[in-house]
Amino acid sequence: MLSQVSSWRGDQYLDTGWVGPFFTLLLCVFILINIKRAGGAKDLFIRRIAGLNAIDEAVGRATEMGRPVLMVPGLSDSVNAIVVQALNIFSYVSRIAARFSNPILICCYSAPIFTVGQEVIRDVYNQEGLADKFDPDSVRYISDRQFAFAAGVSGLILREQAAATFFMGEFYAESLIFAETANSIGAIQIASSTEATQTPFFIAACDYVLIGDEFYAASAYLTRQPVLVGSLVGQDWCKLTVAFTIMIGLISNTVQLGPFKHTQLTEEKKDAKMKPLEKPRPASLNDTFMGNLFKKQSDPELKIERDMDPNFKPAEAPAEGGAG
Amino acid sequence: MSHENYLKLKLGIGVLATIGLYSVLFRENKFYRFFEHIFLGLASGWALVVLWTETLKEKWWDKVVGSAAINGDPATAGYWAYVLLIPIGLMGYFVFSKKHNWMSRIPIGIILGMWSGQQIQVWFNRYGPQMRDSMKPLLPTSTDSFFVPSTANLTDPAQIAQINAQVYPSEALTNVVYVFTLLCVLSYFLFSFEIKSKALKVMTTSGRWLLMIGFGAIFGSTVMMRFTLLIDRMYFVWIEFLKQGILGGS
Amino acid sequence: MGNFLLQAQPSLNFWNGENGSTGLWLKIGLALLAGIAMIFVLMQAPSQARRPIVMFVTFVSGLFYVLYYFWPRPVDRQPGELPRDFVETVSFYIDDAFGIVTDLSSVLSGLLLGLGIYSLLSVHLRRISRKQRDWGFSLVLLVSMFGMTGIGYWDWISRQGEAGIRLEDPNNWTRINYVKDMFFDGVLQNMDAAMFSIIAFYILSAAYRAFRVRSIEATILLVTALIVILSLMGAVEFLWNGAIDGITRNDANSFMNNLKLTEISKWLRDTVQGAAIRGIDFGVGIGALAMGLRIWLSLEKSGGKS
Amino acid sequence: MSLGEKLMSIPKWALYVVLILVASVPLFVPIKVPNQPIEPAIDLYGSLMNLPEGSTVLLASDWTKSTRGESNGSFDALVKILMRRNIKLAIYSSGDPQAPQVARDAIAVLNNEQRAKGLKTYDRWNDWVTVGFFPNAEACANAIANNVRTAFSGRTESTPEGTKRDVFQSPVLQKINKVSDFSLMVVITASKTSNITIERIYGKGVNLAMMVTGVMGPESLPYYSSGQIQGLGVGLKGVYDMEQLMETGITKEMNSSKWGVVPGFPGESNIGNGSRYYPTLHACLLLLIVAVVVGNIGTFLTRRKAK
Repeated sequence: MLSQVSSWRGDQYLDTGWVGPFFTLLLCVFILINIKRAGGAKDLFIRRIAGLNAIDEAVGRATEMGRPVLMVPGLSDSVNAIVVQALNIFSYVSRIAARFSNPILICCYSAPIFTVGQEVIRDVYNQEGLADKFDPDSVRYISDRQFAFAAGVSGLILREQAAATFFMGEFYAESLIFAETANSIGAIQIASSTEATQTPFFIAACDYVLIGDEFYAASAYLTRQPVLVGSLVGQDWCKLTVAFTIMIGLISNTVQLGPFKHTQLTEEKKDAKMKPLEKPRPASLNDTFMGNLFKKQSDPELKIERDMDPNFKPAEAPAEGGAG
Repeated sequence: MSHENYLKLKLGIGVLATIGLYSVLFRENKFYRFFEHIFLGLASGWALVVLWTETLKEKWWDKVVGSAAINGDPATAGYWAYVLLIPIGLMGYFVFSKKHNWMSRIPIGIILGMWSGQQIQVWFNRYGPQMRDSMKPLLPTSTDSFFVPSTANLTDPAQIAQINAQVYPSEALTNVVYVFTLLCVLSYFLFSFEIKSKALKVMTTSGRWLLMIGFGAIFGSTVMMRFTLLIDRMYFVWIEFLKQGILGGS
Repeated sequence: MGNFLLQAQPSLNFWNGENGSTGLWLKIGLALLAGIAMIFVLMQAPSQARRPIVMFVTFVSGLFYVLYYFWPRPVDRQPGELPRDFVETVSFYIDDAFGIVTDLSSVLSGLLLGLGIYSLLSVHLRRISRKQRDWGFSLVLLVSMFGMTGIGYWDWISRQGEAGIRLEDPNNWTRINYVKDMFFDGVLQNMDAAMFSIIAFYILSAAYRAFRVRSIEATILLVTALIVILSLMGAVEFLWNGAIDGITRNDANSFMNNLKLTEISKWLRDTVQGAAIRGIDFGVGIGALAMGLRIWLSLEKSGGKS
Repeated sequence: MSLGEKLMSIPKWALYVVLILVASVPLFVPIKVPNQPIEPAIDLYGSLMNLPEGSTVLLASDWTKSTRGESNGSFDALVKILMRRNIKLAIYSSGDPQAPQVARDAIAVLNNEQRAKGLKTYDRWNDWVTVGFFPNAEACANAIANNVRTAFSGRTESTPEGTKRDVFQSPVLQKINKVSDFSLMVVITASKTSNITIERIYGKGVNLAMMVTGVMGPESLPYYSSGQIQGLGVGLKGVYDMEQLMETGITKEMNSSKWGVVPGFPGESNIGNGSRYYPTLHACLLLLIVAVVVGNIGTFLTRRKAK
């Protein structure tokens, strides 16, 4: 047996397991290369994103009416990139609001989000030289319980009579509660949910909606920061890579299944080894080159002898090592 | 008060709370405001409870101090290093300080860093299989019939397997639509290319339309759940509270 | 270090101490002091050193998962086995550390909750002290918050140890258990359900308002939604399909079968919706990956300065 | 105001009142709705019925009262099948601290039904255990995928003797060393935990199945069609499908080439939330359709007037 498989040959790289890490690495490289490439270049093209052009208009209208701009950076349990991204967009919004000295209200779902929100928004006011105008209570923690949060925010929307509302980030069921409440008082609404399942409701109830990926493109679009624009280009490369990989798969699979005449197999790959079949069977997508490439098989017979730890006492029920 | 009466009272209060929150549908009013604030209060209070009972106690405190042996389970040693999380957490509280607010970025940095690392870890686990599954054969492997012949009246498993393995023209066509949709949608989300070529323009526009089909379908299946929950609420109010609770029916 | 990561083994060492032993408490105390000292040191950090510190922390915490993913994982590892060489030593460490590290972020997030509560207090206490509009409601909020906290902990304490099993049967409940059950199960949970179910109303009004044959997009949305909704109505589905079976006289091979509502909606879901969502997901996933990279390597300038 | 404008501007409260009526009245008149189970549900039922007897199923139960309407039905259907086929069940939750208690209560209700009928009950510790709640779904799924023993280590469950003992001492988990020792892993969820679980546990050698709420359905379907999950029940329709399948089994008419014909449990108490709510759901959906149609007629009329 392969008992002396090198320790460098990690479990996740056995059979076709290497594809995953390799592919991930490739995407990361694409993104980083483009960030590097973007460097100073500021004039890189980004296609128009309707929702974002409406931001200034929305804030402007809020100022005319002298009513606050309300923002919700999604319902993530803790801070993650989605929250950061939402707050990046909101800091752009707050920047405009600050210049018009228009009140803002950011409703946070969890304490970590609240922490980052405070930090980021205060930053914005400082950069604009309006540190004294910043009201710490304009970034609020509402509740970390989904529907208490929903009740609280819709209460705020109605009482504060928000003129413009921004819902961006992770939204779930409550998305429609917010959207319809805001709609009922005639606020301009710009929304986006990374959850495809909620987008239709925003589409139904809001004025402008960023669909899926547009959310991540937003801050690049708004700020034209080379880093962001570069990474956006990189992301496009990644999407194309995915698309091409799929296309290659399409073609190779189509060929291997045998157009107009189904290929019959005489041997199949099982436990990471080719084994002959007693009677031929029609090939399936699991047997094709791509099929195997994207699905690692593990060899149960692969065993490795190691010396035992002298002072190790096994538990009464031996636990499997987590070599998963 | 007997347990039964208690349950009735509980139901009653539940119904009251429900009505209170529903009242916002009519307009924002004091009644709603009252229940809203109770809701927020209870929620935060409960958050403070579970913070210890569900998270910190087991994931942190028990690990710091360990545990003594209780019926059968051996004692576990305490690992003091965990206590270092307190000062790290405390740094977050500097966010309000004018001078040291940068320190709040340290605990946040740790949380964010972990999240980011995980993204790299999970990407392929999530999307690899989906890419694999999207590689559908575009040409039929059999032209015996346009549609998949029904296997309902077949008994021989081998025969059924044969039919299921085949790709019939209708399936091939479906696959073509599938792939077209996928690629159109992907192309719609290309941001950094100025779409000049006619073909790409067509793709992106149809991409947007196909998205709408997808969203329509989502809307449809979501509606089911939302209404179910309302129905369940109504069941609670009418059947559980009124019929079974008050009127004592079954 | 290995001893800390491999917490499974009961043996005592530098990293741990026996439950309740003075040694352990001493170590804990010292660690706490060291931590606080660390804070003071950081407070002195020169402003140009701050960003690098944060960058470093972020990088290291992200690095773990990256290593977990890329570093060769041990093949066929059995408990109690010793690593064969350096590579495996590291991979064993990572393997053992996994369970420990994954908990850290939730503990940290938990420790920050106080900030949220602080925010609540500052908003509502001010309102109460200044007798601003709705100060009464702020009072209600604070009272119910502290009330729930107190009740919650009291109930929890009463359920520690063997008592917990007895109290799983409501007949053994004491007053406090009832009070907690009333406020949590009776009020809070029901409010959750109420707020969740309120969406049904909004869906109706939103659909009524927005689902108009205005543009091509709106129409597409409307039509697909209707088809799926119909397919969810078993009765309609049954009649529709029944009618088709009538036409085909249950001929399983008739092409008409593809016009069955079940088939149409299934086709829509599997083919178009499935593909569309997948398309979105690929984009979003890559977006998240890119964002993750930028944050991990601190390439992101937060605050969106232009 | 012309008819068209009237139709276009029905006040919200009117719609709401009608909805309340429509969602309440049919609850009092039980009707049996004809129905055809869909493929994912059939596959779910099939895989449940083909589990080896006496094996253990791992259930991620991530629902609470707020989605009771749909999830409770799914949960009941699942437990009923496992109970009748005497398959053991280990329940954990990474969705909500309350979930384990909610699950225990739900099983208690089912057991009362059983007792009332004088049938065998589904007993804690011997037939099922609750491992408890794990904050941070990602971490939890990772840990389980990595090593169930360590993931669930130190978790206790109360025994019939009224003591608390390590879950791995129980008949349910005794033989479990790694996640692939479970005959099936089911996720009943109202949230994203389904995706999180798949991302991290798929490919660890355990079959996955899901019973999700209507919302999560579309998101979960790709996983079903890509074969990452064995079976899938979506929303109330899924529940109703399961309840019907329990009554009739997988019949020849359903021509499921994967399972062929699978028996059901005719005559047993298969009625659940599905059968209770499904007729009312019809009424509500109908109302929605009517509202949309009315709105569009209004638009149409006013447009024509404008011309």
